[in-house]
Amino acid sequence: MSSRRTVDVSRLPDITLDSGALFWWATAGLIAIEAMSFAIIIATFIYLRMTVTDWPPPTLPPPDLRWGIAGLVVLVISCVPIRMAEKIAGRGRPEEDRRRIAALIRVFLLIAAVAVAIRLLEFPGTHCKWNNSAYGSVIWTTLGIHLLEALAGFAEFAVVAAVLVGSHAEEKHLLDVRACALFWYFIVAVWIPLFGMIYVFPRLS
Amino acid sequence: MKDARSQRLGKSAERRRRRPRFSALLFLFPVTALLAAAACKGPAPPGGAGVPAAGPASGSAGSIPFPEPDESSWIRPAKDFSSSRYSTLDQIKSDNVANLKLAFTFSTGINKGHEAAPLVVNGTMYIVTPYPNYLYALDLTSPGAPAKWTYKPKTIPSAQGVACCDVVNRGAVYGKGRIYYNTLDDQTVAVDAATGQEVWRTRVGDINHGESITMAPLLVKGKVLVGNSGGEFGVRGWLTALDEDTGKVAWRAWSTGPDKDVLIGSRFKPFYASDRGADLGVSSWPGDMWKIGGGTVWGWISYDPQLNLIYYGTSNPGPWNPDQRPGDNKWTAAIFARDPDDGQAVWAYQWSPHDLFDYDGVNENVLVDLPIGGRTRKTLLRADRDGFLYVLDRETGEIISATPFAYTTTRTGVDLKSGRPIEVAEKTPHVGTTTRGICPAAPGGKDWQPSAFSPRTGLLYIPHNNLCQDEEGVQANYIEGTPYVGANVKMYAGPGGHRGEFTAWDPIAARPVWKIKEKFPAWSGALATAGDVVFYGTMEGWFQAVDARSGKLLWRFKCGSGIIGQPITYRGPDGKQYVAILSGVGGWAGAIVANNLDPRDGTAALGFVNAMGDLPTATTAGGMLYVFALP
Amino acid sequence: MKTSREPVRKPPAAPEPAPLPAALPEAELPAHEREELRRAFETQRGFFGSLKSVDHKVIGKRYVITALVFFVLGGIEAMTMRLQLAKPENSLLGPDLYNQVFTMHGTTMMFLFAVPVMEGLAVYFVPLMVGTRNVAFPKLNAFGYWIYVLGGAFVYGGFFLNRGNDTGWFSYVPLSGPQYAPSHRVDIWANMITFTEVSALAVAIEIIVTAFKQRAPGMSLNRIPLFVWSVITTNFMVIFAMPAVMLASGYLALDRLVGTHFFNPAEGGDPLLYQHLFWFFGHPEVYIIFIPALGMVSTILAASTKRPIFGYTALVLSVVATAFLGFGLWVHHMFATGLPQLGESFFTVASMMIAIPSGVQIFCWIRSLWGSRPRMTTPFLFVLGFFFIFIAGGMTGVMLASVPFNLQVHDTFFVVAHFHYVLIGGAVFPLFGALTFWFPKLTGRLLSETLGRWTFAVMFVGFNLTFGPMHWLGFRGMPRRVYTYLPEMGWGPANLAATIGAGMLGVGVLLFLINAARSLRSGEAAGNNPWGASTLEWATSSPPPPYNFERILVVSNRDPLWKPEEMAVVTGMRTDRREVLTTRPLDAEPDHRAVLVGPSIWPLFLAFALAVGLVGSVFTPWAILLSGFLFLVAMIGWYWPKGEPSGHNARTAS
Amino acid sequence: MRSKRAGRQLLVCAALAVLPVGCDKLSNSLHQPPSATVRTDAIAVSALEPGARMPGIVHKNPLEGNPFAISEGQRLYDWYNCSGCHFRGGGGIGPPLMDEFWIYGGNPANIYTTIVEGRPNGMPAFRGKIPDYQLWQIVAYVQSMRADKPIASPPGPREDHLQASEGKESR
Amino acid sequence: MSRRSGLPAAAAALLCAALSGCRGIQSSLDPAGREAAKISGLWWLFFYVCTAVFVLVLAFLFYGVFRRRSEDALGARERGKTYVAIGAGATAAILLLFLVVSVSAGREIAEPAGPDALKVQVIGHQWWWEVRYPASPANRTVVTANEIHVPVGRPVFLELLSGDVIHSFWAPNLHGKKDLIPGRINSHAFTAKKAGVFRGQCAEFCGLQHAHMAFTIFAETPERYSAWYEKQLAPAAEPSTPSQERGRQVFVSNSCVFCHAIQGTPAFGQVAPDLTHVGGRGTLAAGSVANNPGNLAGWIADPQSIKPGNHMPPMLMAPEDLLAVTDYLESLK
Repeated sequence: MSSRRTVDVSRLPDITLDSGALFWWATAGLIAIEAMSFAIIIATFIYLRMTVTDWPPPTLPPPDLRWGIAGLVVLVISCVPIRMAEKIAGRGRPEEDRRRIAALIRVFLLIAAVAVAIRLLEFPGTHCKWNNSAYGSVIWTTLGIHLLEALAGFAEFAVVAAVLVGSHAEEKHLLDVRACALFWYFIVAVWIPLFGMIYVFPRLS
Repeated sequence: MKDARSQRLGKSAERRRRRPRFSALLFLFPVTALLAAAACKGPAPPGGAGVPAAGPASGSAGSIPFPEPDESSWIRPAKDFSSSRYSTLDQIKSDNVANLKLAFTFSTGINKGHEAAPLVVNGTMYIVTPYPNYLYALDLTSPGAPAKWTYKPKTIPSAQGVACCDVVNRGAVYGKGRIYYNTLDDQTVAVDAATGQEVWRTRVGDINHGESITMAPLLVKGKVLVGNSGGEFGVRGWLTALDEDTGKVAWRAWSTGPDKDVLIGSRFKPFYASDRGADLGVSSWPGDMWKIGGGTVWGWISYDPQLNLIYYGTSNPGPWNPDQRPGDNKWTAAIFARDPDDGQAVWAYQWSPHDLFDYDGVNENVLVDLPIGGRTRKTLLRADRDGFLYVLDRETGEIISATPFAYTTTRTGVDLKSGRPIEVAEKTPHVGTTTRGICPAAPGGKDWQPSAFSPRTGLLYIPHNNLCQDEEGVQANYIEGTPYVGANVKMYAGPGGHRGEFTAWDPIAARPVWKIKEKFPAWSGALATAGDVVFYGTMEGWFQAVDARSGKLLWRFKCGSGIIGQPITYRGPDGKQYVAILSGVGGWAGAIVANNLDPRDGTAALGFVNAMGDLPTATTAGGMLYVFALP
Repeated sequence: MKTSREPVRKPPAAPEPAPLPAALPEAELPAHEREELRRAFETQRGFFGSLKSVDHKVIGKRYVITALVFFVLGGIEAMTMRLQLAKPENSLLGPDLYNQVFTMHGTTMMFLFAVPVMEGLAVYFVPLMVGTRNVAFPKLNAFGYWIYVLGGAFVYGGFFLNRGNDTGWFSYVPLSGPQYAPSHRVDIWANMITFTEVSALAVAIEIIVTAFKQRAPGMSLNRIPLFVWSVITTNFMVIFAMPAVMLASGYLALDRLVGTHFFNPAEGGDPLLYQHLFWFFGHPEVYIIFIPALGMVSTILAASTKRPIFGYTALVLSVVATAFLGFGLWVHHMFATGLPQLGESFFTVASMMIAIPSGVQIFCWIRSLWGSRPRMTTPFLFVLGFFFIFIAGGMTGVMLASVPFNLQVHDTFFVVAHFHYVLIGGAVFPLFGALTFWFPKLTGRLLSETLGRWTFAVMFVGFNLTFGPMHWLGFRGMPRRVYTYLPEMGWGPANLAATIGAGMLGVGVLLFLINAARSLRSGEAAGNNPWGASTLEWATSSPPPPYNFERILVVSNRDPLWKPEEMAVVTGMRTDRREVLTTRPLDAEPDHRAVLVGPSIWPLFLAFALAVGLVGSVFTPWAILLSGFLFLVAMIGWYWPKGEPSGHNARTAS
Repeated sequence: MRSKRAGRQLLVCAALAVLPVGCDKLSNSLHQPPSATVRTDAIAVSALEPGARMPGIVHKNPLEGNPFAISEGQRLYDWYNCSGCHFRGGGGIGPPLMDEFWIYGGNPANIYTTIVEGRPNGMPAFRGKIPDYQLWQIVAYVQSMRADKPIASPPGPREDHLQASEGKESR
Repeated sequence: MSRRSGLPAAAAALLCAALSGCRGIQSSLDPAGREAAKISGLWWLFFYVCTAVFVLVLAFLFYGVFRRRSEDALGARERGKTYVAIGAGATAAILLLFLVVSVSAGREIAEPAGPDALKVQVIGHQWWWEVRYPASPANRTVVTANEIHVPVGRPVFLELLSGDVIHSFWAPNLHGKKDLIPGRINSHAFTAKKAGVFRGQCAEFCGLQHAHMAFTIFAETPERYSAWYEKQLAPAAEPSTPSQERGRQVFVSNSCVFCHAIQGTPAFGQVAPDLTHVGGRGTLAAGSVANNPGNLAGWIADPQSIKPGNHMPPMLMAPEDLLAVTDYLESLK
């Protein structure tokens, strides 16, 4: 009777590093919200574009490709150390791996800092300002919001790296690495359509 | 659904709906761009001076029908009735102009824009200054040309408040021993040329209506022809003939209103059907708006003594915002051919019916006889604000050709059958939206700055602009005596990034022969001489001479202030050829300097400030006469 | 069990299914472990301790109470408006104040009452209903509440300083744009939107993860209580709808504060873009409010009839279908803007189609009631009221989907009547039913049935008297949002009736509050399960202990408390730390034992950091920098390792 | 025109009618009541003051900084065609209003006086045509232009006006 | 259960109103136009069908709740499914009916107005309506405010624009509403079927005085309409009495001309209603008060007390000037 009426869970682990983790779900939820936000930004862009004849406005050249492409490439490259760190973290051995992971994250932080710096150059590369026209508004807002996202991802990793270097590193921080990596992939992935929207689309018309 | 919808919608609604279909426009763009590119190609290597093109750049391809033979004087700003600004003096030639030296100077003491041409008669030079419109007489027979006398008219300072674009004056005219000119506060004065005594003075307008006068009068058959300014103030434009001896009004031809006001009678035979009909000056306006409809006459007048016709243009309709004045808005932005004796109109043509962009029709009409189609035709050359160079038959008003000489996106051409411009609907400004990339901008492909024609080269030398603008239509409110515009404008440089050009145009082949790019709008007049040298000034202050055939820069002199005046040449009492120019930046283009405007507001000075933000670093204000001669 | 049709005055003292511990003695812990568990989950004492609370019950209760405070404020605003409109050319409020008041009413009811109260109940009851100890992210939960309170305080602070938004809860541009809405009224409002939406999004993640990952073992997807289903659906809608309004209000704030041109037609923007974004949120918002109420109706019906709701699968599917369709009909708020006809027809179809899932639900409920002889308790009366009002509102809703008809009644009092029928009938009546129903769980005490019945009767009559005549007013040409009208229009009597009705509605709410206050002081003790309901929240004491359940329960059917003999319990959970059992999303098989975070002040600090940015950016863009700095500090504090053991080096449970 | 002049005369007569002091000059020209001899509350147009400085009366704009007044002022600035000469503060026919150089003084009282009385070199006199509260609203707007901020990004309502492309290049 | 209230009560009130013949000049249930009639027909169909459904559903509900016999659990479930399916099917059928009638009505009222339609431009301002009748030649353009005259039987094609914020044009007796959106030009077409005077009102919240932004539509016989149109084309009447003469003088020399226009005088202001024929209008201040000398004088002297927040400033005038101006303006029929 008693055995039928109890379920013993004491043998279950108290952490998981895969998609079963609560934190993974939270990150996924956050990504869903962000994805929706970017979808609406893209919708805004398309809507505004449909209401005018000239895009960009007739006197403006399209945004400079130079820094745009550079930014895109650096962002994609930044995924490499993250992917490596994430793989190592997946082994679930905080003590052995934490320094290696932290080192990889430092490499990433460097690359990401370059990406952010390039983003700052992308703003003047639009040849307009946010208050010139709706075109400028939507381009600057998109660049800006994505920059904020990237800074958030950057800060997350900085905190994680700091924790990993410190003595409190635990298995759950490996989960943080994986969840932060997921978020960063999203940031990079979402930039691809946004890049097309900002840089390629005006050149098509 | 399909059919009905478009029918149901008004014209403008249709435009709105078509907007997303930008593909049509995209098609249009390359076409105009190509055209413009084709027009621009060839001429100017980066150095600024052009190279002669392959075509016939010389020979007597045209002739000035009514030259002014006396080269020791320069009695009206345009030199002759044909408005050629061509002198047969040839001491200064393309091979010796490099030696040109300063002969004497004279300060006017005024810091506003000096647009006037000096006059030279009987060894005396006369200079009209901007407001307060002093008249100086300089004795050319004495060394250094000291002032003989100064005439200071009594004027109302408040008139400065109704001058849209700086308090300029474009010059005087000489006749019968008197100098006639206009003051900003709507007076025409006749001053004894010898003594400087006022002969008569007539008030022809009222500043409280927003009227001012900036134009140079023309003396034709004993009548002083005067027109008003104030197209930006809801003024009703007119041309008035005053008796040269008494200053009494002989006739006044309004530009809008019923035919009896416009002096349209039985002799009126316009070439195009849309210009025929009774009282078009009323019926092409909503309600009473013709009474505040603009059409002022602030530009140049030409005269054909054979046909006994004067030619002059009328300004933009008021307000700029076209939504507020549906209809053709006759007779604004038009040209009239009138009999100077009674003012009766003989023909008229509207360059810009229902003008959309402040394309005043006041530019100079250069009367030239041109061999076209195997016969010599009496033509009228007009480099208009819309950026097109029109060749008109000056007997009938028929358009022979119309070709863009400046970069233009607003019009694709002129329908020679109906005489109406073919406008680009997407560039029409409307209330509540911003229309971008309007080229040429409001000051036009060419504003007032007069061109010169040389019969030796057969070329028309056009100082002009390369400006585009963005415009947002706003509801204009009419309050008597205040501006009436209804547009937020910001101008900027057209393709190439330079704001001015100096073009030598072959009117028969309808193409440019050479072009010189200028950093700032070429806002000064041009002068052509038989020495095959062409003079003009720049807004930085360079007074320069270029080769009439090649456009090669031969000589230049840096004056104290930017030049927006009109150069003249004359044979001095010593028999030498002199060239004179007033420097002193200002005018609409130079208002940022003359009025100390704030470049942070691009809409200032009707949007010109946006394009001229760097002018204050290039020049400063101050009026000064410079006269040059060979050593 | 009573068999007579006579209405029951009180719920039975000893409900039909026996209290759980009696039936399942294994569910109890040894006393010392219980004490350990209590210590692990307890909210710290004192004022500071209460600020640090991460207990979903504490936070849920705070949500509900705060939302009810806003409800009362919004109600006072509503009655002020009704007084102003009671007679033609009344001079109680000037146009400026009236515009602020009606804007505050709409804003309060939509953003500060309806959504938060539903979220609050979800935060309180979802963990209980799925049988877990706390929500998945307790700190995020606390943060969500704080940011909501700060947002509400911000906008009301503005209102009391004459900075209440006066451009309507929809705040259409250009009226709310920089040119026509000077001063910071709209800025405050626009940033308040961000506050509340951040809060709602935080809760959404919270609830979804809790409901998907922390269900009691055995509670597979097809055993989830209907209320939880409706809340899950709602929160998915939140995730997809709220970003639209955040961006709409964000663009508006940018247009106003830094001069962008999203909505300025003069510069290539378009005012209609705002409407599209706003209604892409605004219409789903109605369902976000209304779908949890459907769950409440099902819950109350089941408890009142003592039998499972008919058509569980159909109900779940209709709720999900409603959520999907809810995103496809925002344009029916914009029929008068002159959009292409074909598009309009599409939205007509979508708007009408939404009646089908609603119909299915109503038929399922009627079928559930068919011959069930339910007990006529107050919650059940509210559900009956819901049927009456909501069906009427649904009918007018179907009419509004028709483009031609919509063109006539859009933006008139007919629409005011319609959506109050839908929202008050569809959400507030079930909410009051649910508050009555769950009051014993929240407080341990029962509400007075007598007063409850009076509450219902007064509210029902008052409601219909208020909003019934408004249909007529709409037809007779009375537009919305007018602060007065001419006597010649003949709208006086109907408006007077509506005002009297509004007064009654107010009295009804007052009665409820009196009832609650009385009951808190001297109400009858409720016991674990006063209604004899079947869901897990009734398996624990009223009010529940900080850890909710002594042992996590294992369920094997949809109505576990009605078949306690089939229930099992989980053993092997540690009691010395905040441990919850996570299960797999589909079949709810145990997955791992996650450790939750404990009380923390950082959520409040983070909310404060964000508030500095949102409030300050109204006045200076530099506030964003300051806020960014505080945000960083908060994040570091938030994530700072506490040395709580986890992973392999932690001790395994006995 | 004639009607306008007549109207002005009418206005002047009306103004005289309310100033009895001006009318019976003959009867009482030797003795002036002290209060009527020196006006200290009039707005000084010059910064130069002969003799030692008098403690001046500070004229403040009652509506200074009031956002509603500024936005109303902006509307009136357009409706009454101030923008026709001064544009959005950069000037044109009239002098700029957004810089720190003021020909006739830049404090609110001076601006008020300039609008009411006009200035000789072109500023029309709006005397008797604009009610006082609107004058102060316009002054409030003019004052707000003068903030030492770049015109590109001031907060508040006036940003809604035309923003043209900065680009000089065209395709 | 209370039967005193709810939708049936509202509907009953509606029925009474409709049957008792108390006609509304701003009522969608007293259609005077082709489009409004179609919509009102639609409403009555909706009303009857929905009332039937409502009664039926509630009857089922209450029967189910209150009936004595207890349902046996087995077998009933299957039947229950059938009931629900039937119910859903019936719902879908009714919706389909609604959809068909609604879309077809929508298409009918959206039919193009045709080339012979009378074109009228309506421009919304805070808080009044500018009405223009564009014409060719341009000088046959008529400009008026807050009043629209239309001939009965001829389709009217409206071009709707806004000068500031979003407004909505709504004359319920003739047609539903259509928004006036800055930066867009919307179109709206209706045909008056009956002569009469109808009131309309702004239906989109547009700021402080949204409540006082009404207009009047005069549906007239074609002859009367033409007569009105020709009269509007004429410039303002010349003053015929010394008082009116003085009134005009005061008007043109005061700041009235800053905003208002009177054709035939030097008043060309374009930011406020054209007053050329103001004396012939029924109301003042966009339907706020009746047009009579008392109200007009009050409006000129203190417009803010009649319509607080509107853009007309109070005019400081001597009493006799005020009377003269009133006299003059009232003479502008």
